[in-house]
Amino acid sequence: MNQEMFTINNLWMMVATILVFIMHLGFASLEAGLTRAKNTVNILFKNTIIPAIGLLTYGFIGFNLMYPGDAFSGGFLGLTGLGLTLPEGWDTFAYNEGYTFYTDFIFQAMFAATAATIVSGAVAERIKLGPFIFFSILYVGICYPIVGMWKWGGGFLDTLDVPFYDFAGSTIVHSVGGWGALVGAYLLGPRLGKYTAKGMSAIPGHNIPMATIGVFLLWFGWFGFNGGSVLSADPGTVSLVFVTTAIAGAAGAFGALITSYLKFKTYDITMVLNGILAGLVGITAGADQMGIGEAAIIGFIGGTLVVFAVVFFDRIKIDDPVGAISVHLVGGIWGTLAVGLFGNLAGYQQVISQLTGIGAVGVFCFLFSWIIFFSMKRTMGIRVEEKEELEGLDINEHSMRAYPDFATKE
Amino acid sequence: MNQEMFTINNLWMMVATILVFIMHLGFASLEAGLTRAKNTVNILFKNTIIPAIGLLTYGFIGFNLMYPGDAFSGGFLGLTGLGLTLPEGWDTFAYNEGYTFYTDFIFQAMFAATAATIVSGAVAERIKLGPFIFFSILYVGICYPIVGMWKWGGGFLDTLDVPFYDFAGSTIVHSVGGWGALVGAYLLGPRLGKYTAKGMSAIPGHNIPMATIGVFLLWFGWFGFNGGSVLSADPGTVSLVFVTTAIAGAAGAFGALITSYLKFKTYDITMVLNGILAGLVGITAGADQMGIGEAAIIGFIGGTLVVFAVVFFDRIKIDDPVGAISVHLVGGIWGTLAVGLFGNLAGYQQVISQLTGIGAVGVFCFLFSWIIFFSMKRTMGIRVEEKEELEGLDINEHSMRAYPDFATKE
Amino acid sequence: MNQEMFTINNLWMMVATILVFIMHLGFASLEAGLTRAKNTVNILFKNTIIPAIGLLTYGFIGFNLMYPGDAFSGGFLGLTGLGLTLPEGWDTFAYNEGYTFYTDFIFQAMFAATAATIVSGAVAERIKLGPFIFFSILYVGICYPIVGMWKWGGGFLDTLDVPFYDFAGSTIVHSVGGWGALVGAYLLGPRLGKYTAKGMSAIPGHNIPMATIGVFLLWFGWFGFNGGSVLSADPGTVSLVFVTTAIAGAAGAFGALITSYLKFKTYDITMVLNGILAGLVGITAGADQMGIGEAAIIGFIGGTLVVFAVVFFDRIKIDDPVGAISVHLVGGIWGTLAVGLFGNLAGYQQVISQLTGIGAVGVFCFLFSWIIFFSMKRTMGIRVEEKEELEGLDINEHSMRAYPDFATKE
Amino acid sequence: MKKIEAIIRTSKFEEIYKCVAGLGVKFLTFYDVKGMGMEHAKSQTYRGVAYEPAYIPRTKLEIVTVEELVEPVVNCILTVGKTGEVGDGKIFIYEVLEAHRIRNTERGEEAL
Amino acid sequence: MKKIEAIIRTSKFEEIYKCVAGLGVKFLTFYDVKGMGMEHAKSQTYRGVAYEPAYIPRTKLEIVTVEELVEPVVNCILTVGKTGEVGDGKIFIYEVLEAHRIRNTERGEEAL
Amino acid sequence: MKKIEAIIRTSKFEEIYKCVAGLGVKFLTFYDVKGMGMEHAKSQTYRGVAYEPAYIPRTKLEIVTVEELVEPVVNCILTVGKTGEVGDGKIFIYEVLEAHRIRNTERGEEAL
Ligand SMILES: Nc1ncnc2c1ncn2[C@@H]1O[C@H](COP(=O)(O)OP(=O)(O)O)[C@@H](O)[C@H]1O
Ligand SMILES: Nc1ncnc2c1ncn2[C@@H]1O[C@H](COP(=O)(O)OP(=O)(O)O)[C@@H](O)[C@H]1O
Ligand SMILES: Nc1ncnc2c1ncn2[C@@H]1O[C@H](COP(=O)(O)OP(=O)(O)O)[C@@H](O)[C@H]1O
Repeated sequence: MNQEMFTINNLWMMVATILVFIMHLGFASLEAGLTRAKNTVNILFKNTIIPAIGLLTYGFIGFNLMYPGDAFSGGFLGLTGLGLTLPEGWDTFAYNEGYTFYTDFIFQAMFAATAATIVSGAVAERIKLGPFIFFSILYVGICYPIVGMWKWGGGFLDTLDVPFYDFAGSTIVHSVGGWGALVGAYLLGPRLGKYTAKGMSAIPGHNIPMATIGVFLLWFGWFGFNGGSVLSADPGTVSLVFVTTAIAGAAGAFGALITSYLKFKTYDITMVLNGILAGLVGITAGADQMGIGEAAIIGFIGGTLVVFAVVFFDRIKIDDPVGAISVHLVGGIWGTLAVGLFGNLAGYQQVISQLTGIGAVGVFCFLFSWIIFFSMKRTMGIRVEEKEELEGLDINEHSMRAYPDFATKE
Repeated sequence: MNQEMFTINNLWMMVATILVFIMHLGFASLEAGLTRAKNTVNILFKNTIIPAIGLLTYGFIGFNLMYPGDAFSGGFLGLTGLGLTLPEGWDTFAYNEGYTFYTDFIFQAMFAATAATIVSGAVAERIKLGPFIFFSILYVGICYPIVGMWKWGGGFLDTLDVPFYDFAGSTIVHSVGGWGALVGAYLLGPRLGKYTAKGMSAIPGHNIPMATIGVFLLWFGWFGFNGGSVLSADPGTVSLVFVTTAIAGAAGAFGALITSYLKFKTYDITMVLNGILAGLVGITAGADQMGIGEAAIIGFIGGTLVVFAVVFFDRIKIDDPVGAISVHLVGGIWGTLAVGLFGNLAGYQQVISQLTGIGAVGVFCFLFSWIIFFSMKRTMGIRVEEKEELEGLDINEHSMRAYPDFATKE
Repeated sequence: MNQEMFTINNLWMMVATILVFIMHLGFASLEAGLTRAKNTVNILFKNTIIPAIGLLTYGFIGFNLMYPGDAFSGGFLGLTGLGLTLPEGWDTFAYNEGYTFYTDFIFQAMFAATAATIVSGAVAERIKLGPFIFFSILYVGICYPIVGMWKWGGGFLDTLDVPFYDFAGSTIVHSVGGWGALVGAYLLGPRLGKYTAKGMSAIPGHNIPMATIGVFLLWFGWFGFNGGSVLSADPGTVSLVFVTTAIAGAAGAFGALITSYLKFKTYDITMVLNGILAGLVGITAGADQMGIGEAAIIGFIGGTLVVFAVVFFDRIKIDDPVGAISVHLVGGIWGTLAVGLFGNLAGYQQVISQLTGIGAVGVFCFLFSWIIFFSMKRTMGIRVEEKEELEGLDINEHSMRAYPDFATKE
Repeated sequence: MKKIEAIIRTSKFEEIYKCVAGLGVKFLTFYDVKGMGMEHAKSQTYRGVAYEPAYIPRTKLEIVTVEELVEPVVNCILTVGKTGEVGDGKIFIYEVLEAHRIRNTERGEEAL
Repeated sequence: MKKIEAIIRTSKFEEIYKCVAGLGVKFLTFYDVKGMGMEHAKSQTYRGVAYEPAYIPRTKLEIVTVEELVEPVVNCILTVGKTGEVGDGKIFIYEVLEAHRIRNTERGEEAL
Repeated sequence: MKKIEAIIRTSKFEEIYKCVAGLGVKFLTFYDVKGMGMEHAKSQTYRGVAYEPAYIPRTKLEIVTVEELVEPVVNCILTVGKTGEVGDGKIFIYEVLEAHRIRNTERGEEAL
C-alpha cells in the first residue's frame, strides 16, 4: 500500500458517497410520483428531513453502534461511546487501506437514512408527520446500526462457520427498510377507499415523470451503493460490480415488463420501474460474486417477483402505495438467498447461513418496528383523521399545496 | 504503466460510465417535456426500456460485433462469438492501460442505447410500441455496433490513409441515431394536425421544466461521454476535452439564442436547449483536437444550424417533435466535418476522410432503418390508429395517464 | 509529487467541476419551483443562459481578472491579457500539483456563473430579460472575478497580517451574488400584489417538487463545490470537508424546521429547503477548519437565521421570491464570520479580518450592482409593464407557456 | 321539463349521484366551480405569510328532468347533501323549453 | 332570446363551432364538464388494478341567440355532432329574459 | 328570483365581486370558461411556428338573487367590468322557479 493507491481508493469512496446521497432524491421523486398530488408536500417533506436525520443520528450514535470494534466481534450489540472520536492516523492507510476515518463515516452515514426512506413510501398518504419522524429517528439511529453490526461490524452473522454474505445490503439495508415498511403499512391500515366492498380500487400515482426520474436517479446512485461497497477502487472488482449492477437492473425491467404484460395485458411503466429496482435490490447481496449471466437471471427473477408481490400484498389488503415492501423486502430476501444459489459462494451451507441472516434480521426488525409503531398507535396515534386524509395531508399538516397554480382534480 | 495509474484510469472510466448512464434520463426528460401530456407515459416507457435493451443486447452480441479483434482490422464486419468471455488478465493493464475488460464493456454498453433513444424522440406521439421496441433491439444490437466497428473496432474507416476521425461519436453515435430518426419520422408521417391545409400548426411541448432538466442532465453526462472517450484519466487531454465540451455547449446556446431571436423575434427556450445539444454534438467528433476558440466557433455554428434545420424539416413536412434529427444528424455531420476544417487535424485530406465516413455511415444506417421500418410498415404497421393518436398513446397503449390528478386540456 | 498523484488530484478536480456544473440545474429547478407557473419559462431561460454566459465571459476575461499573477499580489485589480494562453507545462504538475491549466480554468469558470444565478432568483417574476442578461454579463465577467482576485488571486484580503479566510466562497461567491440580489430586488420593487394596503400577501411557488429537486441537486453539487476547493484529492482534507458539508446541511434543515415551526406553527418545506442551503452556505467559508460538532452548530444557526431573514426582508418590503438574499447574503456573512468564532482559526484577529473581507466585498458589490441596475432603470428600464407582469412573463417575453397542456389557475 | 342546478360539497357528489340514480335519473352533468358564501376556505401559510384562498371549490350538478322527478331529486340532494354546517350549498330550479338527443333526433321528454 | 346549451363530445367541438359560425353566430362560450350517462369511460389499469373513471369528459356549449337562429343552430349540432353512438350528448333550450353587452350599454338582442 | 349570468374578463373578477358584495350579495358562484368572440387571443410562437390559441379564457359569474337586486347588480358589472375594449363580455338574465338551501330546508327567497 502506498499514498497514491490510498488516495485513489479514498477518492472512489468519496465519489460513491455522493452517489449514494443522490439516491435520497431518487426516493423522494419516486415516492412523490407514485402518490397523489394532495399529499406531495408531505412525502417530500419526509424524504427531505430523513437524510438529515440519518446524517445526524449516525454521527451521534449510529456509527458507534455499527462498528463497536473487535471487542464485540461475534456479538449482537456493542457501544463504546457517542459522537465521533478521531483515531490515530485517521487520515492515513494505517486506518484503512481504502479510506480515511471521515470517508468511512460519511459513506456509511449516507446508507443509514435509506432504511427510513423505504418505510416512508409504504406508509405514505395517511401517517402523521410527528410519529413518522419519531420512528425514523429510532429506526435509523438504533435499529439499522445494530443489524448492520451483526454483519459489517463483525457481529455474529459474520462469524458463522460459513459466514452470512451480504455484499452491499440486500438484507442489512433493504430488508431492514422493508420490514419496517411492512409493519407500518399493516398497523396503519389501507388508505381510505383502497379496499372497498366492491373490491380493490386503484389510486394512481399523480406524476409518472417524477417517478421515472426517481428510478433513474436510484439506478445512478446504485453504482455508488454497490460499487462503493467494494471499499476500494480495485479495478477488477469494482468494474465487475458495475456490470452486474447494470445488467441486473436491465434484466429486472424486462422481468417486470413481461410478467406484468402477461398478467395485466398492459404495458405498466410503474411495474417496469419497480422491476428495475427489484433487480438492483436483488443483485446487491452478491454483486461481486456473480457473472454477467447470473446477474441477468437474478435481476430478471427479481423483476418477476415484484409484480407478483405487488398483487399479493394488495390481495391481503396491505396497502403499499409505492411498492416498497415488494421491492425492498421481497427483492432483498430474494437477493440474499440468490447468493446461496448462484455464483462463487453457491452451496447448501451458504443457503443455510443466508436464511439465518434473513431470519435473524427479519425477527429483530419486525419486533423493533412493531413495538414503536404499536405503542405510538396506542398513545399519540399514528394515522391522520379521516377528514384530513380526504382533503390531503399537504393542506392539513403543512397548510400548503404542492401545485397551487394548477387545477387539480378532487 | 503501473498499478496505481491503471487504477486511476479505470476509476475515471467507471465514473464516465455512470455519467453516460444518466444521459438516458436526460433524453427521457427532454423528449417527455417536448411532447404532449397525453403521450408522456409512452415516451417515458420507451426511454426506460431502451437502456435496458442496450445493456442486454450489447452484452449478448453488440460488444463482439463492435470489437471483433485484429483479425478483422480494416474490415466491414466481424463476429467471433456471442456473450462475454473474460480474456486472460482482463483486470490488469495487460488488457488495456486504461481500463479492465468489464469497464471496457460497460462504458461501451452505455453508449450503445443512445442511438435508439435519439430515434424515439423523432417518432414520438404516433409510433406503435411493439414495432419501436423491435426496431430498437435491431438498431442497438446490430446496426450501431457494426458502424462502430468500422472506426473504433479498427474497421476500414480507421485504416484509411488519412484515417476518418470521430473522437467520441458525432457520426458513430449521434448521426447513427439521427439517420434512424430521419427514416422513422419520414415513414411514419407527421402527427395528425401538424401540417394542415391552412399551413403548419404548432404542437407545444407540455412541460418545459422537464425539457430543461433533460438538457442539463445531458450536458452533465456529456463530460463523461467525451471525457471518457479519452479512454484514460490523462490530465492534459481530459481537461482539454472538458473545456471544449463546456465551451461548445455554451456557444451553442448563444448561436441558437441569437439565430432564433433574429428569425422569430422571440426568446424560444426550446431552441436554446436544442442549441446547447447541437453545440455538444458538434464538438464531440473533435473534442480533443480543438482549442477553446475553435470549440466556441464549432458550438456557435452548431447552435445556429439547428435553428435552420428545425425550420427546414418542418418545411419539408418531416415532423420531429423534439428536433432530434436537427440536433443529432445535422449537428453530427457538422461536427464530423469540423474536424477537417478546424484544429490539429484540419486539412483537405482529412475533409475527404470525414466525408467518406459520413457518407458510408449515412448510407448504411439509412438503408438499415429503411428496411426495418418499411417492412414493419407493410406488415404489422408502425403507426397507431387515428383515434388512439387523438386520445393519446398513454390511455390506449398503457391504459394509464401520466398526470391523473391534474386537469389537462384536450 | 509524481505523475500518479498529479493525475489523481486532477481527476478529483475534474469530477468536482462536473458537480459544480449540475448546481446550475439545481438553481434553475429551485427558482422555477418557488415562482409562479406563468413565469416559469422566463426563469428557466435565464438559468439556462447564465452558465453559458459564465463559461464564455470567464474564458474571455474573468479568469485573467481573477488570477492576474504574482505581480499584482496584495492588490485590488490586475489584468494582463484576454482569453486563455497556455502556460509552459500547463498539463504537468509543474503548473500546479493539483490540476492542469485547463482543469484550473474550467473548475473556476463553473463557479463564476453562480453569482448571477443567485441574483436571478431574487429579481424573478418582474425583471426584463434584456437588462438582466446585460447585468449578468457584467457581474459575472467583471465584478465576481475582481472580488475573487482579492482573496483567491492573492489580492489584498489574502495578504492581511491575519489573512481573510474564505475556504470555498461564503463571501467570495455567495455574498457576491447576495448583494446583487439585494440591490436588484430593492431597485425593482416588489411583485404586484405582494405588499398591499391590507398587508402582506403570499405568492406561493407553483411546483414544490421542482424546488425540492433543486435543493437536493445543489447539496449534491456542493460536495464538489467545497470538496473541490481543497484543490487536490488529499484524503484527509477532502473527507473532512465532505463531513462538514453534509452535517451542516442536515443541521440547517433542522434549524429551519424548528424555527419555522415555532414561529409559524406549520411544517413549511420551503423553509426547510432554504435552511439546508443556508447551512451549506454557512459552512462553505470554513469547511476545512471545523470539526463535525462545529459544522452542526454553524449549519443549525444558518438554518435558524434564514427563517428570521426571510421574515425580515418581507417586513422591510424587499420582495425576494426564492429567499436568495436570506440564504446567500445572510448565510454567507454568517459563515464568513463563523470562521472567526469556531474552529482552528477562531480568534479576535480573525474576526476582524473576516469583517474586513465582508465589508470590502459588500461595499464593492453593492456599488457595482447599484450603478448597473440604477443606470439601466433610468434608461431602458428594468421592469416589465404591469400588464405583462399580470399576464406573466412567459407569454409576453417568450410568447410561450411552460405547461400548455395543463389547466393552470389565473 | 325542468333543470335542477345544485351547488354541492364536492365530497358529497358520490352519495348524491347514487341517490338520484336510484330514482331512475340516468343522465347528469357536473363540473367544478368556485363558490363565495358564508363558509370560508381553510387558511394556508407560505413562508410565514398566512393567507386565505378567496373561494371554496365546489361541484355544480345539472340534471334536466321531468316534472314528476323534480320533487324526489331535490329531496335526495337535500337529505344526502346535508351536513347542517355552513357550506352545504343550494339548489335552483329552471324551466326548460326543449330538449334534443343528438344521437338520434328524439326530442322533448324522451330525449332526457 | 333563447339560450342553447349543448353537451357534446369534446372531439366534435371544432366542427360544430365552424358550422354555427357559418350561421353568423359570432359569440359562444364553452367549457369542460363531466358527464354521467349511457356511455362509459375507457377503463384504465394501474399496477394490476383495473378501474373505470367515474365520468366522461365532455364539452358544454352555451349560445345565447335570437329566436330565428335557434332552429338552424340546433340543426348544426344535431347533424355535425352526431356519430350515432351512445355518448353524442344533448341539447337544451332556455328562455333568456335580458342581455347586456358590458363594453357599451347595448342591451336586448343587439347585445348578442 | 332571477339568475344573473355574466361572462367577464378574468382580471375583473375581484373588483366586480367587491362591488356586488357591497350591494349585500353574500353568495355567488364562478368558474373558468372559454370564450369565442370578437376579441382574439395573444398569438404564441413555438419553435418558429406562430399560432393563436383558439379561445380566450374568461370567468363566468352566476348570481341568483331577488328582483330588486337585479338592476343594481347588473350596473355593478356594467360599470366595474367595463374597459371599453372588445372582450368585456356579456350579462344574461334568467327566470328562477325555485331555490332551496341544503343546510336547512329554507326555500324560495330566503334561501338565497
Ligand atoms: N344566490 C346564489 N347564487 C349563486 N351561487 C350561490 C348562491 N347561494 C349560494 N351559492 C353557492 O353555494 C355555495 C354554498 O354557499 P354556503 O355558504 O354554503 O351557503 P349556506 O349558508 O347555505 O351553507 C356558495 O359557495 C356559492 O357557490
Ligand atoms: N338529462 C340530462 N341532464 C343533464 N345532463 C345530461 C342529461 N342527459 C344527458 N346529459 C349529458 O349528456 C351526456 C351524453 O349522454 P349520453 O349517454 O351520450 O346520452 P345518449 O344516450 O344520448 O348518447 C351525458 O354524459 C351527460 O353529461
Ligand atoms: N351570445 C353569446 N352566447 C354565449 N356567450 C357569449 C355570447 N356573447 C358573448 N359571449 C361570451 O362573452 C365573451 C366576450 O365577448 P366579446 O368578444 O368580448 O364581446 P364584446 O364584443 O361585447 O366585447 C365571448 O368570448 C363569449 O365567451
